[in-house]
Amino acid sequence: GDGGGGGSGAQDPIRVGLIVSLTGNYTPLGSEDKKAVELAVEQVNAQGGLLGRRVELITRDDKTAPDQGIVAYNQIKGEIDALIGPVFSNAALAVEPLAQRDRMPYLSLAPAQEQVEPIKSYIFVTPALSSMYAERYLQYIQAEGIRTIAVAWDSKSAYSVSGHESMVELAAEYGVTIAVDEPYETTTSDFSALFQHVRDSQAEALVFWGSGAPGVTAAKQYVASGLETPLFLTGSQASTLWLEPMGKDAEGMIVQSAIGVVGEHLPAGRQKEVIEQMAAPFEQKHGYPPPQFAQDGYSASLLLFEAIRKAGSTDKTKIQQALETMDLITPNGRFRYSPTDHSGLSPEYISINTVRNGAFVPTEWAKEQLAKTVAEAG
Amino acid sequence: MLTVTGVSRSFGGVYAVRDVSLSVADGEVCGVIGPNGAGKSTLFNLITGHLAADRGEISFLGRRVDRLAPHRRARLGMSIVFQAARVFRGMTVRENVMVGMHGRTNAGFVSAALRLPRHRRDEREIAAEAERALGRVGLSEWADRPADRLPIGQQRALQLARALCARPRLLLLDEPASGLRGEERERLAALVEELRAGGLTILLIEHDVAFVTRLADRVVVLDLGQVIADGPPAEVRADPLVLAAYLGQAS
Amino acid sequence: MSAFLTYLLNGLAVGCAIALVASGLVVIHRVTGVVNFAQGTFAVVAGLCVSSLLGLGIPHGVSELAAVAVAAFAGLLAGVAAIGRRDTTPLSSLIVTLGVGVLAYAVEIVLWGDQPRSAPGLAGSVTLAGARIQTQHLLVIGVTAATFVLLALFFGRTYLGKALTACASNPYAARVVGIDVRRMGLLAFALGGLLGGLAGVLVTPLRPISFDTDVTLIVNGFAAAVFGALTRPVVTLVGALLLGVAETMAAGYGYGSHQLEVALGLMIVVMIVQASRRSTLSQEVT
Amino acid sequence: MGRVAVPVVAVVTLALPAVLDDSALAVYILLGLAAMVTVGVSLLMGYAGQVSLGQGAFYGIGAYTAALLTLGGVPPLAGLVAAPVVAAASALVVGTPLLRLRGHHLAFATLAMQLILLSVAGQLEFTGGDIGLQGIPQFGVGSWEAGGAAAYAYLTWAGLALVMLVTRNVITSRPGRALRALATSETAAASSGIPVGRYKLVVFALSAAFAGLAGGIYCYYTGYVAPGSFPVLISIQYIVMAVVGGLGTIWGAVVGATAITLLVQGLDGLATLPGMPSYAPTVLSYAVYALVLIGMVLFMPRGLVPALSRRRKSLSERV
Amino acid sequence: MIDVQDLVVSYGTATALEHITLAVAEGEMVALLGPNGAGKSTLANTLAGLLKPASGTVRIGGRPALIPEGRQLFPDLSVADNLALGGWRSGRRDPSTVYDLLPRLAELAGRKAGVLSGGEQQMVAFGRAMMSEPDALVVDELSLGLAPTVTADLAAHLAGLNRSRGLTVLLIEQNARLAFDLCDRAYVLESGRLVTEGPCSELAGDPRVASAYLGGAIS
Ligand SMILES: Nc1ncnc2c1ncn2[C@@H]1O[C@H](COP(=O)(O)OP(=O)(O)OP(=O)(O)O)[C@@H](O)[C@H]1O
Ligand SMILES: Nc1ncnc2c1ncn2[C@@H]1O[C@H](COP(=O)(O)OP(=O)(O)OP(=O)(O)O)[C@@H](O)[C@H]1O
Ligand SMILES: [Mg+2]
Ligand SMILES: [Mg+2]
Repeated sequence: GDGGGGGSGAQDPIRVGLIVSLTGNYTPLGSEDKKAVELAVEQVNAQGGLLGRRVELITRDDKTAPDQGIVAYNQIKGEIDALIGPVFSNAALAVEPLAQRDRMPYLSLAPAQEQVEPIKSYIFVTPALSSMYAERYLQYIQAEGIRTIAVAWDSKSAYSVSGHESMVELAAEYGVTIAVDEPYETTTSDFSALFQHVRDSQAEALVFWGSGAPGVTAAKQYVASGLETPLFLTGSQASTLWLEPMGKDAEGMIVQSAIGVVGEHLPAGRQKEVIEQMAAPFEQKHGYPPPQFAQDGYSASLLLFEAIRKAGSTDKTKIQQALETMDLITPNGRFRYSPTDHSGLSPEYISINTVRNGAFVPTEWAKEQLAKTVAEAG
Repeated sequence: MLTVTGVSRSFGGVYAVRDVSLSVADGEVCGVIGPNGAGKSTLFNLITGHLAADRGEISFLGRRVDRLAPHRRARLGMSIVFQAARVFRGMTVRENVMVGMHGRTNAGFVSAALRLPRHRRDEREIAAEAERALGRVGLSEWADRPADRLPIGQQRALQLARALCARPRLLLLDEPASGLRGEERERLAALVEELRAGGLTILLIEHDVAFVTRLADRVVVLDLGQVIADGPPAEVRADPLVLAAYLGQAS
Repeated sequence: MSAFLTYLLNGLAVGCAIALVASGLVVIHRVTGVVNFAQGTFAVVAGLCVSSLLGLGIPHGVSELAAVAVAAFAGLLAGVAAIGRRDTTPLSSLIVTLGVGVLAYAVEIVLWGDQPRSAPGLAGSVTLAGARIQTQHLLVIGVTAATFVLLALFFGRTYLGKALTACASNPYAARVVGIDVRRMGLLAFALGGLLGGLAGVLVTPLRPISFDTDVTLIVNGFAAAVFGALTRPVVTLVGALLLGVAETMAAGYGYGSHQLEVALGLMIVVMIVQASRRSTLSQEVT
Repeated sequence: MGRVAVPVVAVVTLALPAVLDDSALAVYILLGLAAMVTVGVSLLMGYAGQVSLGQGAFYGIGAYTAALLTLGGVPPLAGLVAAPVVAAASALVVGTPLLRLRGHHLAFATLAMQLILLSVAGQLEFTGGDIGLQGIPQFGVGSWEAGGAAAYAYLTWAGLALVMLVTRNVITSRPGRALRALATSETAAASSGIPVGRYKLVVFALSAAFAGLAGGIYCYYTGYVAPGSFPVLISIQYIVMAVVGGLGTIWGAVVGATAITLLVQGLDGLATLPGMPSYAPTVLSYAVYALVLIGMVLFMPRGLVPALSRRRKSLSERV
Repeated sequence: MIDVQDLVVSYGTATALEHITLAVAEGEMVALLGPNGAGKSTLANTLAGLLKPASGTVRIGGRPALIPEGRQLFPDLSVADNLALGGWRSGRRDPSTVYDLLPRLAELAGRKAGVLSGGEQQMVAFGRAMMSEPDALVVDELSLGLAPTVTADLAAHLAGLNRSRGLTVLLIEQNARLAFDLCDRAYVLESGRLVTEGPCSELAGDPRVASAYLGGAIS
């Protein structure tokens, strides 16, 4: 607004929109995001707000449905200065063109590749994209000396479809052969066929792409099947959502995660501080450590606040410009957005963990790598 | 008008109708009687196409019809009044009767949706015909009531009106008088006589032997799915086979 | 060959789990004429209960029984809502059961949170003629077989079973002979809850359960139950096994991403073939 | 509805887009679209007695048709016209085998059909897979382009008016009586000369066309179409709307869609107000919704419209 | 045995029965006549406890049973099961005496009731009512769809039970002659009101009653 309202404007709060799934299938994800964003807002207000103004959150439920995401966006777009967006990829993708059209700075909580391919100037992504998880695993697999793998992927989940695609694309680069390449469906309740195929193959590891129920179902049945090929799970399993129902069965499995999940295993430094800054109060408030989704929400908040600070105003174009030159360490790692990179993260911020005593512990390889990454970032 | 030749139908190995042949002449009223479960209603369903025959031929107006779907046979001029009342729930008596005209009109979805002149013409014709049919069976006063709440007697009258609305060449009545009291029964009998006088061919199932005797030119007796007698009412009533199988001493 | 046997055995186990969910649908529909969309909910409630109870250190057996009892009670409550009032048509009752399912979401989230839960079951797997199958799967198959034998005997042979069937077959006539249709309906809902609970308790160790798992459970269960015309336990079992085996075979022979299409498509085809062999007239008898 | 009510409703409908703000308009549009599909559901279920748990599929087919054509360079108006046509044509194709089934079998088969279609749409290249189609151009005719939400509101409600008019014309005529007849007894209907199979197919296609039209408008309004936009739950929601409003009345579909949409949106707004506890969405969106739904169905088993009009009648009788 | 005082029954706003008072003594056989739509079935349903009176009282001593209008069987159950369920109140499960009376049903025992012919269904409905060993029987149409011989047999059976066990019967019957032959007394119902009552012999002589219920088609 270049108009007259300057006088009272200083008193007005900064309004941040948050659209996440609070009902429907993605409730467990969306509700964690909401808690984290609320925590970030609380913290920033406790420090006197932004630009001397209080930050106010306007939350809407997308009900895990794209059209409801649109309804929610249309309801709040007139009031808000920036948007932190849906965790459900389809809802995020539905809102995205509208946000771009309205020149609304928009930080998405969904990992879908399509949001940044091609790049839209106002759309930024916070979680690591599945291609990064794929690449990181290939690095690890190469380091472990594994040459043949099996890959299973949920043909109905955008996250796992694109993760699988990247893996197929990059495998040769890392000298890896994919011996079993097997799609399944989100509703699949029995994986004996998959395990049978792996058993009959040369694969030295099984990489399992999927989120939600199949992640648990498959891992549990894997244990019961007595298959000896190690099971590699991706970032979607790096939370209590997966750990809790798995219980003891999870011990020893390999699971990827964002760096924030293994904060306590990092060497002291800026990255560890940022993680602690969220993890401690979160755990105190809710009684459990922040899961991956909470990290995403918190990271998005930090990025947005920093952009507003740098822009020195709530002018949307200025926020967008500030985001495009962003370099900030968040619980998800160091974001370096640029006009050609709206995802900002790199695979180096992904950890490869084993489950030990019901917690994610970075493998030796990962510990080494992460220490290097963190040191480079300063 | 109607020729049935060697028609059979069994249910799970039990014959309901077995090798039945009969023919009905134009303008004739043919009674069909027989014990319970003799296959009378099944025979009607075979003629109208609601059941498929296992064997045999059915011709109507000189045309083989036994492969035709029921609605096609209806359009050729067969109307049936079922034994069990089958009224259309949620519709008024008048609307029920109007449905009877379906086969004789053509305005379809498009002309209805766009209210084309053809639709209006058809609607007018249907309404008039329904009104006439209602009057004939004495249901005019009931016309705007919901059909499913009618007492049994009126439901039977309604079915008859619906059948008449189609201006059939052949009318099949399955126990039309059941549930009717003296006066109403009398009205029905008069109506059937009037229809016969108008040249309509009628097949009539009825357990009230007096009723059949009065109305029918000819009576066919079924037992265990087979024709055991066929002839003028008086003759059939005296047939010892019929007496044994159906009428007993009582009559 | 052993791969084939593996798929077959596991398919049967998957089918059995589906059959258990479907059995509750059948029982309730057979007695009340209501399609109970809250059937998956009973399984979820039992699953969540059993995970909590085991978590509290209550021994196996007791925990499972208690969870099934809770589900039966939930069934009774759903029944009170769905058929408690006179003049509720089966369609209205169906909508009420949808409502009950949604209401249960709120209750479950308040009590258990929105995160999926699991429970330990029988560990390990067994090799039969070269085919591997989880021990828990064997348990599912065993319980399902017993349940269906009992159900078939109950409805087919016992007087009470026939009286229950009579209620939906012709509620008016049931009242004519003196059967308390409402009470029978509530009994059916409780029994449906119990069967749903049984499914939940058996399935929870195999796959995580969260408040909204009921949707997946009910879709498969509904498919199998409809296959059995929502009234015939044995045909339902056949339908469920067909569904389960079709799914694992599809996955086993390279159609993993088309499991759903293959299984549902097969069900539709079989139903259409069945339907074309029935005449309209006999379906409409008054 | 009486002679007074219709003009009043018409005036209010026309006036609303002009006075509502964007956020209310979004609800107003989605409500109109839902009503459009629900009228079809009501026609199919309330009049012809055929249950479809897959109406969302035709909504989706309409949306994809319009989206694909427009993205392919066809003018939006042609896309919008094609949406109901293609939806109806698909209904004819799917309906030919499926409509041999009755009652619950048909309900299941239509539900399965939707699941299968969604799954296929999620895997095909040209439909954009699970991600769907994005950047669909705005609706427009010639050089005019629908800029704001108000234009879509008018488009939606004009479509709804058309759908209601067609439905009314159909049900109060010869084919309409035939449909209502075959709903109770196919045997008796056939014996009155009604080609039962063909009529079921036509009404199935007609209701699919309504859903397809709504889908077409939806795709231009949101600019985005994906399998996730048409979950099976949406089909069940249409049935709920039809039943809550009152099956077998055209107005029931509209009133039911309105009641459910407003209830859902109202509770959502309430649950996400700042200061609400974190369990508010669950409790308000699930519990209150469920209780209101159960209450409405139990105490007005024949639906809102019949219940209200009966009350009005008994009031006027007393006067 | 059956005692109805000032009974009013309505469907929604429409009143079907207005201030009916009637009584059937134990061991009596009484006919209920009236044109179509008079309210006979409504009265029968109310006596069986299936409709709630708007006002007035209905008292029945002993176990009542109803043969309802339109047969109302359990179409999906077998004939044998239909009969067995008739014994829900009495606890009787063995239908063999019904088979003795209606041998046709023994042949059909395994058949689903829904596929039977009309007359066969009527036999099942009769048999089912017998299974409850009633003290008072309300029959809403006895002869509906039955062949003459069967009707005669059933009428004789009712008379027999009446004589041997003192069975009380309220008979609604299209064939007024049959009703008059079987019953001692009759009530005449028209448009929801009782218009006449009296011994059958007297009513048969009443020219109005005779023309309405006895005359006509039956030559
Ligand atoms: N769909 C069916 N399945 C099995 N049996 C059937 C079916 N329809 C009829 N039947 C049997 O076929 C026989 C003939 O039945 P139908 O209805 O034709 O008799 P009917 O002569 O009309 O008897 P009524 O005078 O009692 O009406 C009966 O024994 C009946 O039980
Ligand atoms: N369910 C109902 N709802 C509304 N009105 C009804 C209902 N059932 C019957 N009626 C009305 O009540 C009146 C009495 O009907 P009832 O069936 O008792 O007559 P009835 O004497 O048995 O006739 P019939 O000799 O034809 O069997 C009729 O006017 C009828 O329309
Ligand atoms: Mg018959
Ligand atoms: Mg009656």
